[in-house]
Amino acid sequence: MTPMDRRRFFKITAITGTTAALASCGNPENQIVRFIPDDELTPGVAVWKPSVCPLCAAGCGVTARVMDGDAEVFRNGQPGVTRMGLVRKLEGDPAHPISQGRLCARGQAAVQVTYHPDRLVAPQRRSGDRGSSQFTEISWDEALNLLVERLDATAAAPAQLAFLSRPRRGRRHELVAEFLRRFGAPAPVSFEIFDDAVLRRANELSFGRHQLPTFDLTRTNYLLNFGADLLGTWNSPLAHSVAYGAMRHGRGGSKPKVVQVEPRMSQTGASADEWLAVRPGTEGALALGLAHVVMKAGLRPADGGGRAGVQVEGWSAGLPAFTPEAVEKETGVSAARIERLAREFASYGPAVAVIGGAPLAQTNGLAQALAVNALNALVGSVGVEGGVSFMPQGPSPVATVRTLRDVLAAAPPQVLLLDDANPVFAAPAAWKVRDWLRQVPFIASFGSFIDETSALADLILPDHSFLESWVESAPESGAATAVVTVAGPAMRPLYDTRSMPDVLLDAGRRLKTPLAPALPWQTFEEMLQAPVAEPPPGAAPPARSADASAPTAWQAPQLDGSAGEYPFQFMPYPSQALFDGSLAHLPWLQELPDPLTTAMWSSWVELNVKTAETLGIADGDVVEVASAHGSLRAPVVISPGIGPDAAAMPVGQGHETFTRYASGRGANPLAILAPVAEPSTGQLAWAATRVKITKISGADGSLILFAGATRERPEHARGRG
Amino acid sequence: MNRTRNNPLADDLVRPLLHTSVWFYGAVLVLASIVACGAAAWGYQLWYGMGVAGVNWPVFWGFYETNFVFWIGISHAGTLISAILRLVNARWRRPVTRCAEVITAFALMIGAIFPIIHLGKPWLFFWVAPYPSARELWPNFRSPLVWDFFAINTYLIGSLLFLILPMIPDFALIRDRTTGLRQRIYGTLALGWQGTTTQWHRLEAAMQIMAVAIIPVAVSVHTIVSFDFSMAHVPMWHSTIFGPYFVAGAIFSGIAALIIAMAALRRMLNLHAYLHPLHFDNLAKLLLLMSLLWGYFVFSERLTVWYGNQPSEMAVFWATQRGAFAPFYWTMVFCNFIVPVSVLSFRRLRTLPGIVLVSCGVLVGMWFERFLIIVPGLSTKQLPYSWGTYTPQPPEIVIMVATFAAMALLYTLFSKFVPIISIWEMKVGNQPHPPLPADEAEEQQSLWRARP
Amino acid sequence: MAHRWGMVVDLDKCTGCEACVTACHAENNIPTAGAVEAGRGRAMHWLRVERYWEGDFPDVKVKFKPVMCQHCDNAPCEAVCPTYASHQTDEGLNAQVYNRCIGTRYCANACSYNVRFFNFFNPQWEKPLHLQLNPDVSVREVGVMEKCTFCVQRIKSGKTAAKADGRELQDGDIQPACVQSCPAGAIIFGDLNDPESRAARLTHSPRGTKLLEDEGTEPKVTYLQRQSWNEPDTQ
Amino acid sequence: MNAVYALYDNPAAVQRAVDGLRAAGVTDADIQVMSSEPFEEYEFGHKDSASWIHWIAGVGGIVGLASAYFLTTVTQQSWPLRTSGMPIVAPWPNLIVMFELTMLGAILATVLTLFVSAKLPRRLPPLYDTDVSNGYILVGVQRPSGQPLVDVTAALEAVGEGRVKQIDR
Repeated sequence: MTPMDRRRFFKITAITGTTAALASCGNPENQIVRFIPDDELTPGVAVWKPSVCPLCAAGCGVTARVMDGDAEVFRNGQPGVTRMGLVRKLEGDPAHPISQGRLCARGQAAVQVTYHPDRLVAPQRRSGDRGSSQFTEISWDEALNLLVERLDATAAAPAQLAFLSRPRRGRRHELVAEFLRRFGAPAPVSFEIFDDAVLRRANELSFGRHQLPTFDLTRTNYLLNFGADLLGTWNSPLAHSVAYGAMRHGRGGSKPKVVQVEPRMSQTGASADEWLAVRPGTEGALALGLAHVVMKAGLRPADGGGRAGVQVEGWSAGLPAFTPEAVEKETGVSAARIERLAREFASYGPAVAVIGGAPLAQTNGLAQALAVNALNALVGSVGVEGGVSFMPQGPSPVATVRTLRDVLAAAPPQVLLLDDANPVFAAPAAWKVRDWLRQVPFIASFGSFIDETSALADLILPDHSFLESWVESAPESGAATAVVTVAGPAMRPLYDTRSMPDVLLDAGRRLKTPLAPALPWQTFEEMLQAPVAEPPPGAAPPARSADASAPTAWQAPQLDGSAGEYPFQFMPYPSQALFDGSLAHLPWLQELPDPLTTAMWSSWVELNVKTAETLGIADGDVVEVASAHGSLRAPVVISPGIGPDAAAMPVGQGHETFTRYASGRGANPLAILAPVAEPSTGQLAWAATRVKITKISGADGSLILFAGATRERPEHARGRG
Repeated sequence: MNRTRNNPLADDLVRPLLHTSVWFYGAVLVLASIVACGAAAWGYQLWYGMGVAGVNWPVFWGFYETNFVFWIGISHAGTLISAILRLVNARWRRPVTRCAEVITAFALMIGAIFPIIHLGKPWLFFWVAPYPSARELWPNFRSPLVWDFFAINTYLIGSLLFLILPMIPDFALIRDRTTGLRQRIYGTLALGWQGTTTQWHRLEAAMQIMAVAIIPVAVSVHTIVSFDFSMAHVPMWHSTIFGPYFVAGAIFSGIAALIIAMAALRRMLNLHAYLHPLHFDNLAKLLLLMSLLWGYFVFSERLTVWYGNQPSEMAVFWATQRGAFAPFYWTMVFCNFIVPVSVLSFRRLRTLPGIVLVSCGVLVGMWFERFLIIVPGLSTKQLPYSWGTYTPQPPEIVIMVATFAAMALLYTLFSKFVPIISIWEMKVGNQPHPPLPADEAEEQQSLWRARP
Repeated sequence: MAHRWGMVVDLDKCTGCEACVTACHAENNIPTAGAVEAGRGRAMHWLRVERYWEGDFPDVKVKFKPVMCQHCDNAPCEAVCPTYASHQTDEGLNAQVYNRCIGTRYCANACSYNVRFFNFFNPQWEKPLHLQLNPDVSVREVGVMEKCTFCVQRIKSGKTAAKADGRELQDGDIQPACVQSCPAGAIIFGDLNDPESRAARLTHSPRGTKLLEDEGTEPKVTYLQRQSWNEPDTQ
Repeated sequence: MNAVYALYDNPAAVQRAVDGLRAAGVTDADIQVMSSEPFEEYEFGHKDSASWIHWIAGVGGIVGLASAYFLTTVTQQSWPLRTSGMPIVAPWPNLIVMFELTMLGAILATVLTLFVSAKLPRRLPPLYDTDVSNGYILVGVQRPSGQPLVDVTAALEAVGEGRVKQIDR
């Protein structure tokens, strides 16, 4: 045998090294375990399984098309491949009273939540600094131990445990509330930027229902809409759209009319028969002006007004301060038009007035809502066909919740549990949510993705996706009957994830001092399968007396920032595709052209044509939008559908950390909002900020329009120049 | 005496084949490396996909098609002009024909590559050809691209034969004047040519027939290239004038290319004795004629569009007239009409440098013309929502530059291996006329006098 | 009698919500281009909702118009294809045969509606997004054109299902993804050769127009124009 | 001794030599004149000018036309696919292909006829002299039918100019 010299030794090791490398870069199936198929499926044959869309509060029932396929999975700490039933597509459930076989763009894209390449596949423990997004994969045992350890440590001072989530109804939240109650912790904290707390409050005052209204659009003949993006993003858009389609059939020869009152044309405004630009925050004044005309002309039905009407001072006197001329001054809508609209509204019933979105996000939001409610009551549109009504509610009442704004004012808790809420992104920077969270010693998140808020977490316990777990919904509006939807998993989990309710139940059992009394269910599934009591049939709302704290007079909106320094009213709006930003991680929605601007993958500021001309701004130019609380940069889209003293911007982009598709893209308009609130509810008045606009540079390519370089060049098409 | 009369001519014209200067190697090296860059750019595109080019929705055609039309247009320099001159027996054609025909052959080859480069799946380009395949599917003869295939191939085959056939006697001449390897190679190329009277007659008869055949083919080729556009419902493409407009434009750019090539050859190969200012002057007059014709076509095209005032067409019209494409449009008008007409109309300005300069301008202008036909129409089609723009990307630019280098390279190599002026045709041109019989001479004289 | 598939879009009902656009992506495995490529004009939407502004602020109106392949009888895209990748089927569909396509992109130029899209690169689904792919629809490779098929896979499976049940195909049995998802029910699909089908009846509606009718392409998609609201007679 | 030829540098002398050979009884078919350029102006240059080449080109064109007609109609009918509402056999577009193939047929037939009738390509025959390329005109007779070679040589030498050579092979 030849003696092995140094050189030879290196040569051999190099060869073995190469061989090893080659062997490991072949088919991945060679290195990872192939699990035994765990579903009984006929290859190539689709099975339809029910589920519920979790992306907004509308609670649409969906069906998932499940077909077999090979999936790379991660189970029990081990990657592998298995043949399993996979959800291929989501469609509306034809039997579901809200979705009625249809599904909106966002709902259809929900399937990408499950298959997102950046989804967390196992529990994570923070390994870097807070906010550095550095996490290490750990096992569930380890993760649960960590959680229970912390919970045990807090058991002595149970008030130091907080749970932050979106304000959703249903048994999942009931379970959370129960867990907290039995642990001794305060009620869950809820946060949603586009929450309609103001409207619920107004409805409680006007009609005795702390609830969002349902509109009988199918049978209405005249829809007067104050700012609500009914067909796009507000309340139950899919149900509204289905009803809108039916309404547009035209019954008995007459065609129903849709009038939209808003300062910036929304998708709903684009579909309206008549679109009225109004000064932001004066929608309620217009409503009162209409009421004035109705009453003066004697068009008011005998019992019109009633309880809701009493909310407005001077109601019985015919609202003398709201003559069309006075309202014209306030709103910018001509007196003649007010007269006409009032007559139409009173004559072509059933008519319904709707308020939602930006008009409520003013400091005078409650007064505005009360005025519109009163208008409905005036023409007798409450609880009738073609009018406004309230969906009977199931037995699970809305858990008492605390608002994030209130909690932020207090000292941070010792332990914070985080589920499906991203206030670091979605709250104004002036709230300093991030600083507050940094003071929380232990944060555990149940999120499937690392977003701005869960980047601050110490522990992430990834939940199943909705398709992999038991889901339910109990929407508060959208149909005439009560709807409670429960569905089992449409597919088996791909990864080492666990359902949040089950984790809570499990943690409850593991506590040193068990919950007293203990939660009665072993699993969430068990809870859901427990019988649900029938909602009371057509129960009349409990008549509550008017709240003394309610405003009784019209108030002008208070805007943050002086009109001199900040000439433009800033109007963020939920984007058609990305909603409040929680869907910015879904590539289908990122590439969905915005209906009015055709923009994809971008942020933009909408400016009026004349305003842009005055400021010397062309389409695509980059501007700085500055409020008294911060500034951002974004390209401009010049639009004829916005008033000259307003600047609108879609919410959704501007994520710092939110998967590969959303991170570092565009700007977040919520960050520069003033921390002003509607006083009676504490809800953020997100439409009450003034800004100034400065041109920074020409187009930098950050505005991506699907309509190519389309600037419609009318001068080219119209004549011989 | 024949021997003393013609041998210096043959010596002059064969000399470039026998003596190689350093400049030749340098030029070949530089040009070949540019061509290699182009090939690499194409390889890059093949690897990653058509997306590395600038084409997009809705401007699906861009630089590649522009260059395709441009080069096919250049190809009309040669065979068409040379065939016309042959048929009318213009005496001054003799030194010009071969350099012109070479342009045709190479420009066609280069031009024909572009439809392949521009394909999404270039490796399947042969699906355009009719051949019995396992798919049992034949090409769609209703497609202008299939017409292109037939037209370009017919023209290419015809032009190559038209170029090669008269080279055979010259190969024979070189065979007889060289030794060794050269003799063997040219001997093979000469195909055993002896120069018998039968061979001369057959050759001349064949050339005559081919000249007759190649003219309609040349006209049809560029007409069919124009059909690529005029068959589609794209604003300002769907036009009946495109056929003659394209043919005129092709001849226009072809003559300009020929002038440039001839001037280059004259200088590099010292052919001052063969390419006279007279040749340039004659070609310049032709160029002037084509410039006027081109102006006439552009005017007709624009006038009818403007008068028709169709919104979609007007969008393209204004985009070129005063919109984003206006700078190119006015450059084109300047180079193709204003400069040629104002320079070439005056004998004093019609100098050799002047003519060459004008020709260079015409090439630039005609390139823009093709670009302006293709891109603005696509970027502003009928539905304004789908309007778009086009910006060329590096691969497209590199490939375009490489084709110009390829043309220069092929031309350099050709003039290195083949006499760029047909020796035997020059000899024929130098033949002394035997005295005519008295009555014939009288007849000729009276014919001349009869002319006004 | 052979089927002749057609579509009717009621612009009075279309709200521009784009549910159809996502439905089309999900059903037909349309790749996502990504921000960079979308910015270069490579985004693919077989179905798009065109938006046109009319008038100036404050008297401004918007018109939405969903535009998909119009499946023209005299489709300009078909004849120009050298390889028959684009041709008319017996049921009146403007078919695109992906594996016959060599990528001349001529059809896309010839199409007056710009509804044809080209695969500039090999489509990519970052794992495991590929699991969402519809197994009934092929994924197109680099260099080929693609476009709306009227969900031909659904037409096929609808016919197969009817045959398996031993019954005649009923109006409404077959719904392309966009039709099925449209919340307002603005899109109607059916057999134009069946005079009783909703699509056939609506095609002859007085509100019906064809897109770019004067191009002579004879589209099989009919648009029902929006009606303006008139004050009703109140007697 | 197989062939004899003479090289002249003057076409007038060639004309005299050819006339002399004819006078000596050599048939036109046996007289070979080779030059590095055609001489249209002299009688000897018109030798063998008659040819069928134009007709053959015409036939080639007709063959091209017919094959294009069959190619288009047969292939379009073999798998009938409708496009753009056009008929299955679309006459107008087919005319274009027919035209191109007609021309191609004519061109190819012409070139083929040229090669066949000019006996190209072939090895260079022994009756040749490289001085032809230097401008000399060769007049030669190879294996004359019926005439002794001596007479031929005499006829060539009778011209007075030129160099007469013989080839033995």
